[in-house]
Amino acid sequence: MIRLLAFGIVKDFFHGSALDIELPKNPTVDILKKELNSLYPEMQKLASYMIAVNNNYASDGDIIYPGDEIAIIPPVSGG
Amino acid sequence: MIRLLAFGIVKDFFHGSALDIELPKNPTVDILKKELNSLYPEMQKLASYMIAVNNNYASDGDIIYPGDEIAIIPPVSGG
Amino acid sequence: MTDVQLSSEPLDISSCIEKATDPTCGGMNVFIGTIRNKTQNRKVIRLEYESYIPMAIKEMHKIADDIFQKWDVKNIVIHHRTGILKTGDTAVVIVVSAPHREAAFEACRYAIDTLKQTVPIWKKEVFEDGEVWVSAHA
Amino acid sequence: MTDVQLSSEPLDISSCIEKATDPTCGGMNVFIGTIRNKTQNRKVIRLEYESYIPMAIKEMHKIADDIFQKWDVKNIVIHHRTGILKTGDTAVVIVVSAPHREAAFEACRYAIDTLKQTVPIWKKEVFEDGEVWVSAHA
Repeated sequence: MIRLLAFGIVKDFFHGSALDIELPKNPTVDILKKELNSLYPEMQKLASYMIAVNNNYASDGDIIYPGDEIAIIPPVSGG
Repeated sequence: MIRLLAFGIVKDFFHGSALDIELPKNPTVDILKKELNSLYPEMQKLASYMIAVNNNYASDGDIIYPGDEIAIIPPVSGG
Repeated sequence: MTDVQLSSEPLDISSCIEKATDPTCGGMNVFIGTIRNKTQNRKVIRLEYESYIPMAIKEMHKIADDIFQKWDVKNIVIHHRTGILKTGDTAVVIVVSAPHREAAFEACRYAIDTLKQTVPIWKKEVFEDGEVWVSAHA
Repeated sequence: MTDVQLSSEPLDISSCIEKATDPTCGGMNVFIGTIRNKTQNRKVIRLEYESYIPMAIKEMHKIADDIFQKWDVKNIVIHHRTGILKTGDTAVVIVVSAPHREAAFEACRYAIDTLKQTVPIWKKEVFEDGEVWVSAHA
């Protein structure tokens, strides 16, 4: 079970600010994204989105370990 | 007789903030500059200098008429 | 010196400027981002800013660190507002002071351009007839 | 809106910013030029600024008029100090507000770069061991 933090429009997709999903043990970011896109097809309509692991932008090949803080980062719009 | 207003380092050359000089009737700016360079050779050691006529930068060919306000503008250094 | 803040209170521009004031610096550049009354001709009622705070702070520090690598800059202040903002409210203040003005201008421009690309802050524009998460969709 | 001033009193940065604040403007860029404590490693005791006032005002207005021609900018404030200034004193404040930030940055940079080339203001740097009219000689 992995807890995903949601922000911005992703909170609307998740109907909340966090979501727990089941994934294989120590998945890559890429595996998480595929699962997410399949559970929430709206994700694919975003201009883009990133996964943050422990407050850093992660690459597709990065592995997610138990205890990591995972956040879904839709296109940012600060300023 | 033409009154020249002096600013910055030119006040040091003129030993004052204004100078009256004799010039032919309705001289060009170029004639004024030549006379100035000859009376005050220090002028030629400046990085450059401009003549302002009635608060506008003048070109060498511009004619100076009686009553015009003439100023000597050494390199500016505002800011 | 780096000073980075996210704040739900109104930003204090004068205090940001004061923090970056430095007798070794001849030039200071300030960017102030303000809520406009219109976006693409639709009247904005309010904006709602939210942030992933720990990561946003980290990304703002990264911007400052990058600037110190790239330019001869002495002080960087980045304050960003969160919560509900209205027309005329200040969303972001960035101040960069440097010995020479060129670096201050370039670094300040880099800071706001990069902030808008990397810092996890999101705004929702609320209009009379609807609302939209800015930039979410292509 | 254009507001151009030469002043022998200390400049008020907050008031300059306030004058350029405008609900149609999303971006404001501010340049603040301050007296540094050193020039080429010589300690500056004070600076003396003088100006050919009517022409300086005219040239500052020309800068503003040029900016309005070149960029989509709404408000320009240029305040320049005259008289005796010490380390840390503000010599010039330029504020440009625009619907979009790119124009504000570019116009503000243009304003200070052009001011330093065209506006008849002169400064004399006074050191412990002498004084010099800045930029007078090549």
